[in-house]
Amino acid sequence: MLEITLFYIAATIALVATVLAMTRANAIHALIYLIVSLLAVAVIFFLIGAPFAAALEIVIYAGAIMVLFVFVIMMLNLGEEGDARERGLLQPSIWAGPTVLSLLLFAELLYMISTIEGPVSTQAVSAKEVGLALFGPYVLAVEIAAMLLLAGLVGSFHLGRRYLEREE
Amino acid sequence: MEGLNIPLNHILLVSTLLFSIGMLGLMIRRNIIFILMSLEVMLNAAALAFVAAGAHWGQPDGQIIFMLILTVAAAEVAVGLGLVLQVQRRFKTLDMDSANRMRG
Amino acid sequence: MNTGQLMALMPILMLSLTAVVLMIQASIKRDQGLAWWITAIGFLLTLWGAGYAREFTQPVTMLLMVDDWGLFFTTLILVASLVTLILSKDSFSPEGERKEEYYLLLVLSVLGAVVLIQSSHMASLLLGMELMGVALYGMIAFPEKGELPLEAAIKYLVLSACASAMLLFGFALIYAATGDLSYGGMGAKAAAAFSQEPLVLMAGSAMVLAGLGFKLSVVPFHMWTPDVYQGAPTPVTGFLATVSKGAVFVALTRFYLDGQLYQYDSLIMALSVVAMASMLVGNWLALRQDNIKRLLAYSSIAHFGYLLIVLIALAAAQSTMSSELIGQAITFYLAAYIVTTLAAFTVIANLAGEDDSKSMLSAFEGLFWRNPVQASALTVAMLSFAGIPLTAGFIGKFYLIMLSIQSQLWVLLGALVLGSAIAIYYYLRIIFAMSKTSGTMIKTESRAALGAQDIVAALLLLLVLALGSWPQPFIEFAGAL
Amino acid sequence: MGDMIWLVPLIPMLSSILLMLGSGSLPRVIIGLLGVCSVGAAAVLTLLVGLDFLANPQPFQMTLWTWMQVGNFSPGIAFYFDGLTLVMMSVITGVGFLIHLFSTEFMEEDVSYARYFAYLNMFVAAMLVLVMADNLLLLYLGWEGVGVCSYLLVGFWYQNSANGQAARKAFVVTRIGDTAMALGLLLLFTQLGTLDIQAMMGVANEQWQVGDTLPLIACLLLLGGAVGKSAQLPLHTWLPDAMAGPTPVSALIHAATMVTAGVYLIARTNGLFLLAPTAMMIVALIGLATSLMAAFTALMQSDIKRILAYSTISQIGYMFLALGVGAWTAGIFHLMTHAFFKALLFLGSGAIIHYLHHEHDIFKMGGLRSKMPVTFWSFMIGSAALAALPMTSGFFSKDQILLQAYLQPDAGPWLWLGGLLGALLTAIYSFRLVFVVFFGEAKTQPDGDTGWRMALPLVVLCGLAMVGGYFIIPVAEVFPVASGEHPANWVEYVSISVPLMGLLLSYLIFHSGQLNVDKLVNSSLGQWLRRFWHSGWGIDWLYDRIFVRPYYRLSGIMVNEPIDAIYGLIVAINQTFNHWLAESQTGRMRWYIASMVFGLILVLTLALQISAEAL
Amino acid sequence: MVMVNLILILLLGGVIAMLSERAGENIPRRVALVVIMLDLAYLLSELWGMPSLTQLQAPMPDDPSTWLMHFKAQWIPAFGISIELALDGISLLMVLLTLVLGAIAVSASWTDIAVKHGFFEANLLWTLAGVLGVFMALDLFLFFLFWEVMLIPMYFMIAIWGHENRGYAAMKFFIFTQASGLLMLVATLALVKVNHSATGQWSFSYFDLLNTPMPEQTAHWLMLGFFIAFVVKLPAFPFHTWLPDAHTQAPTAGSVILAGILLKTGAYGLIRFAVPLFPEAALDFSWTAMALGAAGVVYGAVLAFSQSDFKRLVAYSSVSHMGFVLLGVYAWNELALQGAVMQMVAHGFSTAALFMIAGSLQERLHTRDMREMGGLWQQMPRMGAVAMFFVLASLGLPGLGNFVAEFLVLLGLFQISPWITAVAALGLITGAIYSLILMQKSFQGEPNPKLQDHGLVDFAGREMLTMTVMMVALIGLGLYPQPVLDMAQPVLQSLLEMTSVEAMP
Repeated sequence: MLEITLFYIAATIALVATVLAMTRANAIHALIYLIVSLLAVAVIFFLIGAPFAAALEIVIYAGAIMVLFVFVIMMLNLGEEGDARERGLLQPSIWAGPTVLSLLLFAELLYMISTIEGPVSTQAVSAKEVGLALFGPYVLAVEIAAMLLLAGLVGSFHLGRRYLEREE
Repeated sequence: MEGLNIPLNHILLVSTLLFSIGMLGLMIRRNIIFILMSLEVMLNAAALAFVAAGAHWGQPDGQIIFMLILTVAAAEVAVGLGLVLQVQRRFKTLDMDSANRMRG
Repeated sequence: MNTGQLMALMPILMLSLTAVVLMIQASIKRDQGLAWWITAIGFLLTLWGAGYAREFTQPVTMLLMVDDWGLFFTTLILVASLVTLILSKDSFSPEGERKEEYYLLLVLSVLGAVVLIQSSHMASLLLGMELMGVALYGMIAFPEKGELPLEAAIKYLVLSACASAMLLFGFALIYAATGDLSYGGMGAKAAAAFSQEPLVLMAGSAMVLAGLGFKLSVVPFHMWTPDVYQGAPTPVTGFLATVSKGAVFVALTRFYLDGQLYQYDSLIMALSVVAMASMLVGNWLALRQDNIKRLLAYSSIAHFGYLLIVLIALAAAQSTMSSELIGQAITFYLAAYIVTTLAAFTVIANLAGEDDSKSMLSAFEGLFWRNPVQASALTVAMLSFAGIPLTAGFIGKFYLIMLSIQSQLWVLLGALVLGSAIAIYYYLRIIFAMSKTSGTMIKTESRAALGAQDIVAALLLLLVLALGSWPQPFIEFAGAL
Repeated sequence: MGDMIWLVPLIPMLSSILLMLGSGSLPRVIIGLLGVCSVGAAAVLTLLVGLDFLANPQPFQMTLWTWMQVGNFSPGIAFYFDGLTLVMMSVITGVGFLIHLFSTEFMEEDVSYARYFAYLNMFVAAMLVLVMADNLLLLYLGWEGVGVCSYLLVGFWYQNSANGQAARKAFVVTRIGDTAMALGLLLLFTQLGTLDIQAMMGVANEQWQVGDTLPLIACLLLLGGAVGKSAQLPLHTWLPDAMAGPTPVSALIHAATMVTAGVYLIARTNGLFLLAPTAMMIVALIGLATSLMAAFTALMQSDIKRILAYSTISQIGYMFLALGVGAWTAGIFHLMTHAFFKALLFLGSGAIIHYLHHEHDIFKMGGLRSKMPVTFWSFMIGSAALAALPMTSGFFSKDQILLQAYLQPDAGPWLWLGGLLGALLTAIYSFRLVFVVFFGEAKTQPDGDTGWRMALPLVVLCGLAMVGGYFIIPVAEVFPVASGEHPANWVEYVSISVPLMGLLLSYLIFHSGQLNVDKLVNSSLGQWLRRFWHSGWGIDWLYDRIFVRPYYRLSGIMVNEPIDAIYGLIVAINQTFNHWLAESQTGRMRWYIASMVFGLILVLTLALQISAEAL
Repeated sequence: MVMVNLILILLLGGVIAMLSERAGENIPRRVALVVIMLDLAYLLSELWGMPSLTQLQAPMPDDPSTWLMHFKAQWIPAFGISIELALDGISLLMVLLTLVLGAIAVSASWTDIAVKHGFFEANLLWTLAGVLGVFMALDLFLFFLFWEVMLIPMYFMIAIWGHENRGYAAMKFFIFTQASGLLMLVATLALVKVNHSATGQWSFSYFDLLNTPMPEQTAHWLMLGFFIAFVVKLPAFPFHTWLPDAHTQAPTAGSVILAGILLKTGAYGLIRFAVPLFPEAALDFSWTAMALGAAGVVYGAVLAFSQSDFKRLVAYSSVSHMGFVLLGVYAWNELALQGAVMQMVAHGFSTAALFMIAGSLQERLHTRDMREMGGLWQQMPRMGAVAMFFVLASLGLPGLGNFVAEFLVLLGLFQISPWITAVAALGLITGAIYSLILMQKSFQGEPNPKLQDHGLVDFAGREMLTMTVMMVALIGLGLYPQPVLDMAQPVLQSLLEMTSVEAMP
């Protein structure tokens, strides 16, 4: 029961934090809410027997990726007037239509998902199993993922370098 | 960890909600940073669904995909933030609505 | 993993090797001329690898499926990449000192495409697509000057990531419903589980279709296409139009076939609507477009609409004979489309370069009298797009019509005919512009000797004509795949 | 000699071609010689063949080659020669020769001398083909050929667009009739399987009963052609306008030969018309109505050629009346005599016009009697014959027509009465012309009288107009035997006296002025009638409103292609879609994303819907 | 091989003509003329040894060996597509017409091409090659190929060397014919598919596809696909609107080829394919087709009358004349078919000549607007006389070819429907109206003072020679059409027999 209760709490936190993140005017505030949301999701991972995933979520997602955002926001040095502008943009005329679309999407997905039954597994999938699979059948995926990271690296290097060079 | 019986569809519900919120953020925000954040939310929602499904079937595959999603997210964000810097430098704004030189 | 499997992976290995060599070269001494040659040799080696791997066709782990069909497209894509490479040589002049990175990205993108083509598992599909995509972002945004490439890149990145999220969520739903991530396993389990959870499966498949549909730029996921086509440097546009789209379509076909999605009426319905909308909307959009790159973007929307007919026909087809036709149809149409598009972009890249104003139709006026080779190539490309006999595009259309008739897809056939009829107008506009004699004023402009790009254009022109007028060998070849 | 008949049309034809080819280079003398002699040669040949035939009156047929052979349709380029042919050929070549001769002087100063003779020769050739044709298709060839020549000659002075207008009117109006005739040909071939006139009439007699519908329709269609060409109601309106051509042309084509082709056609196909009594009756009625209408109109005209034109219409009306009542011989007889005296009158008027500086208005002439004696006597004799004064050629032919009309079983006396009225009017208007032009005070000075090339034809025609009535035309074999009945003597007396009465009236009104009709004329009814008759009973006006203007208006509306507007609409629809869709490409990312989400929802809905049904 | 050579000579000739421009601007047209003459001579020399044409064996539609010539080579065996060419009386007639008019077309544009002479003549020759292919191809795929491909050089001819509004005209022409061609492609493939289902064999051969059994409904739809493609090209009302624009804007040679030859491919297609492939459906459809034909006859004539552009008027007259062809084909009896074939030949000459005259006028006056003309006869009597001749031919004067054609059509049609015949016969009247107004406005009437000091040059040797050829041809056709009729007769006979046997059950 505890797990279930925890799940609902975590889920609520994740949702609320995400909504807040999406609606903030200040990027840093939003980022912090987002991190909260990611941590809550990590809790859910832990609850459904994926502790390894939970750890990665915290370390890489909430840690590394979000920090990347923080760096960039700091580099751009967005000021208060930027926040005011952002606030001004969140008018109902802007979000009404998209909200309807999102709700429709959600409703449809909900309707479809509702046909799924059954609980998640009672057996936790350990890090070892994941590791075995990762370097067993998925070994090629790891290799390609490396290439993917290389592409991201080269791309961001090329783009960022120019930015830095010009700044000087 | 005995007696875990969170219904799968509840987790999926959460992930769907997250996905929809991310989508919504994508549609309403003009600031490129927020747009990238929204994308992260959506990817994260998908990741949650994968891990849940993996847990449902008791397979590690869900978590592996989760890791791949992490990679993808990292790569995308890296390039994306690189672009953000360029956008700021050349357009002097982060408002994506102003980036509409091409149309028609 | 045994040696055979390793041999089967030869194209991927070669590409990876090229990427590594490029990196090492860049870290030792930056020299873009050398980098170009390394890339070119790498591509050629990969071409050899693709041929070599034909001896070892087999599934490699559960992620990749190396078969003749995939290897054929690998070859095709490498040819397209080589053309892109040749076109890129003289582009991006301000970036000259940093072009090694561009070549590296190109190699990585091709690698992604190859993985995509050979993928038989959601993970490899995801990775292939993302690898191709992420490298492409960098390539699109590569030029340092001008705002258009940057705008194109950011649009492509955001929208593409959004599409990836949709795709991933779809995969997740399918996984939740079936518990298997490989296409084959998923199909088999879905068939077994059909009575239980078809809705989730449908939702997942629909989202996957949406995600892949984005990459193929079918309506209503098409809006990015013209902007990105226009903004990207022309060689990259050509790459995007051929390699990216071709690879994604092949992946879609595998997913669709192995996952046995063709048995679900609702998906067919969705596909049909998308196909019809693409055929009509694409052609309508192109109708009065004056920027030739945008025009080709719209035209590509229509073409992938046509091509979707094949997948729909597959569902309706009952006899074995027709499935053979379907394989040929995809192969032929995609090959024809890729070759034709390459021909078109070769000419555009040569003439317009990265100057956006030069890709306006008015810049092409009188081209016949200035540069007959390029003008002929573009003309033949346009005729091929329009599906005029003796060009490759006609045989492609021939297949599509044959399939529609066979599967009695009258509505789609009607849309195909209507769309093709509309399309004639804008393809002809280009030809007409090129044949304007008022452009002869520029005749005095001294014409450079036959350049490499002229030769490429001429070769592609001949290829389009050869495929169109003597298709028998290729049909036999495609039939054997 | 009979073997030579194919030369008769060929000689003028060759001459015509020669003239056309050499139009720029031949000297005038040669042109004149070629033009006249070719027709002269044709006339001589006709004479020779005719003498042969009279000696041995055996009709014969001669095929030059098969024109075309499709299935059982095999009309030949073939000639048929019998008495009727001979009469027609004689008139055409004889009168034609005289008129050619006349023309050499009349047209002497025209720049397009060669073109004139080329057309005129071609006309003679075509007309000969018309009358010699063995089958209806070849006849149709000649029929259209003369129509074209008429068109060319009416519009000969092409630089005046009024002439062009008249020429086109002539062609188009007759073409309406021709089209009916063509349909008749189609019907006849479809029903009877041949267009050979003799064979066709034979088959028709076997296949059809008297009074059947099919022969009626066929005859009416042929009649359509005939009324068109012969300027009968309701297709007569072209003839007065056709006077725009050179006067000898009017004499030859629009008086002596071409306009009587309709009469010839009906006479030639008498075997068909006999099968359709209703058609015969219609022919008679049309003839009578036309003759009266034209006579009244002629009375009111002041243009000398128009008077003669209406008189021609009127006289052909008589011929139709004759045909309609079965007086075949009388009809053809009148055709011949009419050719003589009307050609005479036209040539005479041509002489007047020629020497009066192209003056056409009779009220501007006057007192020409002494200045142009040859012309005066020509006119006297011609008018006498036209009015059918006793002993002139016209008397014999018209008298026969009236008598036979009286004998028509259904409505004989009425037809006769109508004919009498026409005769009266004819006498009045023809002598009105003579009195006004030649008597009274001189208003214009002519340049002189005719030269020999003009005088000779006039003199010869005078003679023919006088003695033509004594000719016996060899057509007994061609037509069914007449009943031989004779009406009561009083009928004959009345018929003879009426023209004389007309002469008297004319004298009293137009010369002596003893009978003053001013009061009558100036009454409102009189004025109205005057205008009404002057305008040719308003028929031209009516046609203008019913056909010509609507056609112009129609073409005015159509000029911008209503059909193309439909295609234009299709284009516009596509452009609208293009516009809308291009608007949707706003370049804004949020909008693009919304579109993708919408697409996702769409796809999901489609997937959901059918799956839900399947559940 | 003879037939392949015929096409190859023209194709290669085109290349030579294009390259020969380097030797001088006036070389290409000579080359073109020589090439066409060579082609013609080659064909005639090959025919020399054949049995006399007038005693042609009736070719069985479904047995190629009875045809005059037959050639078959594998091309795309995967779909049973082969390079199959065959020649019978009608095709031979059309081939001869094509080559003769081709030579005339070269002459027609002898002087009015200002730029790119070589490419012009090349396009002209390639168009002719395509047309020959259309007339000889008996593999439906090959037929479609020629059908479409011949349009491209034609498109260039209009788009590059046309008059002021050439872009629009060329586009319209191309889109109309291509879009309708797509329907034919669909119908062809469907027919092949039906045949494949029945026999298990892929084949595009005409001889195999004849007598393909299919449900009535299917036949109707497929027939319609062919029908529309052909009547657009013909063109029949209401698909004709591309024609006035294309003809008006094309250079003279283009107009000559368009009107003289290209339109005939539509008629040929109807006779060769649309009806024999689907006899019953065609029979059911014949009333609609004939109604369209009759409507076209009258509509074209009315529209022609309302034009003030010389070429446009002639173009609309083509619409009217081609209405007769449509009537003739769908009356489908020997008389009407012979009439249709005659009309194809005769109209080829008469209209080509009128377009040549229009071209000469444009060259001299720099306008086609008849309101700017008038009284031209005075200065150019020879041209006037020639124009008169062809105008008379066009209004169907007996003794000239067009009359024979129209009369035969009407005669055949009358047996089918007197009422439609009556409507079509209206065309004789309206034809006279527009033809004569053409003469009136241009050559007759008051001379336009503006043209007095233009120094207009009358027709000279080359032009008169060309015109004489056509005049002689028309007179010949008018007075002795038998050779043409005899050439077509056996073919039509066997077509009629075949379709009537078909119609029996």
